[in-house]
Amino acid sequence: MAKNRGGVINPIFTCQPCGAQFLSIGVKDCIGIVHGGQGCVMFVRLLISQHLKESFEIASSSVHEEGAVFGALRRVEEAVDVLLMRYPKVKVVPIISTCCTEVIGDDIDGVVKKLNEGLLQEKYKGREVHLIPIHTPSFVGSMVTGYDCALLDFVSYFARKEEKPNGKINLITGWVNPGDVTALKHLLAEMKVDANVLFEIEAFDSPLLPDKSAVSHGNTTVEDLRSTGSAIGTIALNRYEGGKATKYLETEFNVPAIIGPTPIGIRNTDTFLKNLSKMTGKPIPESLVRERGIAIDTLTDLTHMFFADKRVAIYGNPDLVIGLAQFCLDLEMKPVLLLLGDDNAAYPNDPRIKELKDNVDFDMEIVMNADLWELEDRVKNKGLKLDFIMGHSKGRFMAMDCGVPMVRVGFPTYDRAGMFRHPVVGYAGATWLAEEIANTIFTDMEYKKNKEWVLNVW
Amino acid sequence: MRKIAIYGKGGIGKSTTTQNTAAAMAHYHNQKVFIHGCDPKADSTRLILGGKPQETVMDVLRIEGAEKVTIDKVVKKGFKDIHCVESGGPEPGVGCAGRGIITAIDLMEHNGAYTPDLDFVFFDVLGDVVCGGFAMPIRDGKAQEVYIVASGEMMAIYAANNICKGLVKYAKQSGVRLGGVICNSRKVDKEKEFLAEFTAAIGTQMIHFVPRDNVVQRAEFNKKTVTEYDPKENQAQEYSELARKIIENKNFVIPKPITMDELEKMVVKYGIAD
Amino acid sequence: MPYHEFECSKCIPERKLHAVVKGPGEDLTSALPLGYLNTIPGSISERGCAYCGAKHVIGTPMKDVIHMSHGPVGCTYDTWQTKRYISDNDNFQLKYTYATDMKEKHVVFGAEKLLKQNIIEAFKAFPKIKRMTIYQTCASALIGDDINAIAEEVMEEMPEVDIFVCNSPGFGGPSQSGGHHKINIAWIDQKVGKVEPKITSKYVINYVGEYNIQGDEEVMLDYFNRMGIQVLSSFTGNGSYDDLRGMHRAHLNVLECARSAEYICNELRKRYGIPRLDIDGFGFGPLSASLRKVAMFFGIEDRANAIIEEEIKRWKPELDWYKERLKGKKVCLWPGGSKLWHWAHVIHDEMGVDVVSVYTKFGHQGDMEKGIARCEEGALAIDDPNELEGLEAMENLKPDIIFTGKRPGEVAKKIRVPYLNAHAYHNGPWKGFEGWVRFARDIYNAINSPIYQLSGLDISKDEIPTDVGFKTRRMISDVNLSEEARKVPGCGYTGPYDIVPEIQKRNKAYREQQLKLAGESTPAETPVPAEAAA
Amino acid sequence: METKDKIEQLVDYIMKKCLWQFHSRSWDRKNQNEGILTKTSQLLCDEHVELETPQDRCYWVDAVVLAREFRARYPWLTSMSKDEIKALMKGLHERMDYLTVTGSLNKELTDPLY
Repeated sequence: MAKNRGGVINPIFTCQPCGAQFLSIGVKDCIGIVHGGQGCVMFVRLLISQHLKESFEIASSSVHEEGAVFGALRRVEEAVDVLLMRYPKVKVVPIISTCCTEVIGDDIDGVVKKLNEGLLQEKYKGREVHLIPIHTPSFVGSMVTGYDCALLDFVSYFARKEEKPNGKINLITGWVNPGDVTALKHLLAEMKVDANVLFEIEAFDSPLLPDKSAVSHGNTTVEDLRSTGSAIGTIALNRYEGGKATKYLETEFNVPAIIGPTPIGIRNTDTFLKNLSKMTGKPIPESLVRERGIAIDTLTDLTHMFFADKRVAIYGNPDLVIGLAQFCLDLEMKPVLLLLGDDNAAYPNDPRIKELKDNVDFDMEIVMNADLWELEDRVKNKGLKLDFIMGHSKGRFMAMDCGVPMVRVGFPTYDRAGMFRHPVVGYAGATWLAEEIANTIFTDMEYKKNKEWVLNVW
Repeated sequence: MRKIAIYGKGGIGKSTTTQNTAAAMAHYHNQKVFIHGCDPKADSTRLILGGKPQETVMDVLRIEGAEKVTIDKVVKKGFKDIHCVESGGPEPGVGCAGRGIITAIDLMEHNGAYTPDLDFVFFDVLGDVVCGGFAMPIRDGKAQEVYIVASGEMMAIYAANNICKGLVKYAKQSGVRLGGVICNSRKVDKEKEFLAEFTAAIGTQMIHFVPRDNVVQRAEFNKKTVTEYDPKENQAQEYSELARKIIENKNFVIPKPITMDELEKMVVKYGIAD
Repeated sequence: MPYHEFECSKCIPERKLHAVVKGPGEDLTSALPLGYLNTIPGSISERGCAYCGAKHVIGTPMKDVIHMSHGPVGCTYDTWQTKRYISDNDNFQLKYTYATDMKEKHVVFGAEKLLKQNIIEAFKAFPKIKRMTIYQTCASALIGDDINAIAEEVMEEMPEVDIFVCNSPGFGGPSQSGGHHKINIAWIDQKVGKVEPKITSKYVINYVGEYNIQGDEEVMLDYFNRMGIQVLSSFTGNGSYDDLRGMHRAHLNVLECARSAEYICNELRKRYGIPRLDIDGFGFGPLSASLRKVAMFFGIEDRANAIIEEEIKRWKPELDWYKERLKGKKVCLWPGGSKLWHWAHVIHDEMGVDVVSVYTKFGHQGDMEKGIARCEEGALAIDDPNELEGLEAMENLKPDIIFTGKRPGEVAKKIRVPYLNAHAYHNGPWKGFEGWVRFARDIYNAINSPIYQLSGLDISKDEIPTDVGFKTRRMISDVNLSEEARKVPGCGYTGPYDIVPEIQKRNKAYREQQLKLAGESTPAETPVPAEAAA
Repeated sequence: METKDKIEQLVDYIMKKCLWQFHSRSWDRKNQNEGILTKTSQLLCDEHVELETPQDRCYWVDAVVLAREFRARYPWLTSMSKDEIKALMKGLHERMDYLTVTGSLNKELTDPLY
């Protein structure tokens, strides 16, 4: 069902340009230019830096009043020039539109053509520069669709078909954390699979070094992006964060595609590994059997004793929410409310959502185009009982005020330390998630004196 | 496929000219034609469709959502299998009509409406180039040719000159070129001479002089183009001639709009200042 | 002219006029950077937009209001839960944010109907809240929705509600400052004079340009209460919508952040003859002078003196303990606007640190005048610095600490420069006497954190003393202290983690008591004439 | 000490400690300088100070603080005659007008709006 109010009270997502910006920091030697008012960059940088506790660069074309009235493409031209002059390493410059510049109708594709034929020839001859127009009007979709669209724009700009396959698979991670990337790379290494991990942000968990040299940056290079067209296959972990590009590579370059499942939980990780194996012919090694066993061991300690029938509400990015809900069901819990925070028309036809609807044996509500008021209102005014909530930090006050413990997961999670470091994917993610859920519930039991003595023996 | 944008002062007869030319193209020259109406009033295709009311792209988007916009739903076929779509848009004074055009063209491209088998796609654009949205049809990858409809009236020339200013701006970034000025005669004195001098001054051609003929209005009254209404009429031949010239046109330029002073001098010379 | 040219900005020569070094003998007629001009695109400036200046900085601290942004969802999301302005009504204004969630179809066809539906839904969801502010955004401004008309329409249909409309789209001006201006003027035009406030004292002020960061407003309110001065309204931190509609009845406007709120003070002066007195809530000296001046205006200087004496006696030793240990530390003072001049001189005077650089990201030349007038010779003043300039300045100046925002703080971290959050504070409040000691404590803690010693060591090359198990801040800070100074007893700040709840309780009780008393008799509305100084 | 040096000492104090000199518009700055420095001069010379309007009182409170600080910081003031103080304060007023108004590089000072 969809929310029946017209507006939003406490949104789950921000708007499209944020997704494009988050994606762009995963690319090496890339600084995006957001074509719009300065707030569209300033706040998104703040948001991402609060989440990662790191800094990084994204520029603005700084559209002011006269630009909004008379057209502001001149400011894109100037921004590209200033950026290239002052950041000699920069090779990739996505030009990301906003509501403001989409309404006034600034033609960013045209200006890219003009710059390619003009400025780049005249002033930067011999320098490798890629200008990529990315249309992300804020009044369409959400940060999730912005990520997806930008991903397609990047891939379709660079992807080439080379003579023979590069022997790698494309792994499109979707909107994940550095900790997830580490976990995924670990699985790939165990499988001995050579993968092109795309929009790779592992290095955002960066050090503070004595020689002050450390900077956080994305790891996906122009070469990585080019060779996506010559891969032996693409696996996109998330349907809504990379699905478009995956299909594009399939239709345009015949790169076999597997979209999903998001490898959250044991079952989805199993499927992911099987898919990897199928695509590459590599067997699943003994080491992963063992690793899976360790995770299962952990879960076994927790499931029926503590997790059984625990009622949870989950909100956030759609693939994450669905993956978490599936995992919770395997852990014997009841995800009673799922909130998907935008109006993506594809949700109702998502087979995973259909599967949930068809097979869940308790009242489960899935609210599309949801906001956090849908959750708070149900808990405060409509008698919804919850044992805990899973979602990002923007729900913190609601959780506190409702007295419901909350497990931080997703983007952004600025109100807990180091959340970006922990994986939610793979066996490691399953272990961490289960333990985090358990410990959150335990702490709550102790504060509320709710069978706190149970933990005396365990 | 050639994509053509038709601009010109409001009320000059853009829609009439576009539809009559398109009909002539299809009928006499066997071309496959698509008309995309970009006026929020959605009246750019009624002569082709026999006045049938169109469900516009923006109507579908507003009522049912963008994902429900399909070719089947919004593209209608009319006289000589000419494909027609109307962008639609808001009532005057609310919302953003320019954005409506951007969205509609994006949706049509997204849905693959401009199929490769087409010979010509016409964008019939409202009035002057009033904001970025109204320039959407001449962006990079969209229409590469522009024709301006004008007459010997001063305001029409003034508007044409202004449109050229807009074109110069886009010519660099999108590669759009001016194919010529179509004179839709108002029977003012020395109209042909005036337009010939003006078009020469801005570096283009008067591609055709379409004489004034009441049969156009009669056909319109019957919700038809002249070609459909009565192909034997002389006026139908005029449109056929215009269509031929457009098909064979090789004269594409970046116009050189003239200054207000020059324009005024010309106006005085042809005695239409009063 | 002592302009400073950054290496990294040589290719954008216009930047040269935006930075100066205050040289010996230089004054404001020879050393003043350009300011408040359009940003250079692509320079990676830190500036925000006019919408955020209006909504995020000034609008949202109003505590009993539904803050609705008319536009796509991002504007409201991005300006939600990223500030530390608290309130005494359980932080309603921090917890809830509203957007009309404008979509493509609304852009094309207009979103006035959607707006109206939203207003009604929001009031329905929060039946106790009867006040609303609607903020225009880029999208709703460009399509020209008539927000005012819709607000009027709803107010006619729902007479119990009141709605304020702020038309300040993101692109309106070079920075957030454009939005400060717009919302100031909009408020006085639309709302001031519309409510007759309850006057409970002979001495009545508006406390303006104060946003209650970590409880600053409560701290100052407490001082005013103790002097028997009625604070009619706070613009806008912890401020109440209806109180702010009664601003016209104050006798004096006490202005803290002139950058963001001088406009309303100036207009109140012009329209209602209420004088504007600029004050400093930071630092013992400036705060004392400020309290004294406000009191003197009403002829009650003795009341101020009593507070000042008590507070200084209590807190001065603790401040001095830090001063002894902060002496000569180099500070880059890189805030957004007013803290540039609120802090520039007084951290030098009272904490002994040297301000080696000031900057302002959205300030005007007038703010730079104040900052440059107040800081010491040799300081580098930068208008709207960009990322590379900030880095270059830090490399050259080698500061011991930086006061700036979250993200520039992350940049500083990587080059081992500790940062304090100048906008949101680390462990505030920093206003008031005790607050000032808390600020000194936070500076001291940051500079002397053992982590910055550890972060400088390269275990592959450097000698590492293997017999040291730990270092305390004191072990680090006292190394260079004189024997004499070391003997002075004390250990820095002794107050609790959070001082605000107590003050909040006191302020609430005071207000209730005053309102009760005022129910019995109405005091004169004009203050008694002050006596001339002896 | 030269009068000029004395003025510079007073200017230095005002620059570092006072916010009233930096209102945003030229006319406002002139009024502030005039209102506060005139009253300061009157206070330093033990003359009658006008306190008729709220604005007067507002100038006066800044003047009181200024006069006190001047007396406390600059002992040479006490050895000056009233006429000398008046001349000194006139010089200070001119210097302040120059620094904050006529010689100021601030381009917003003449903006017709607040």
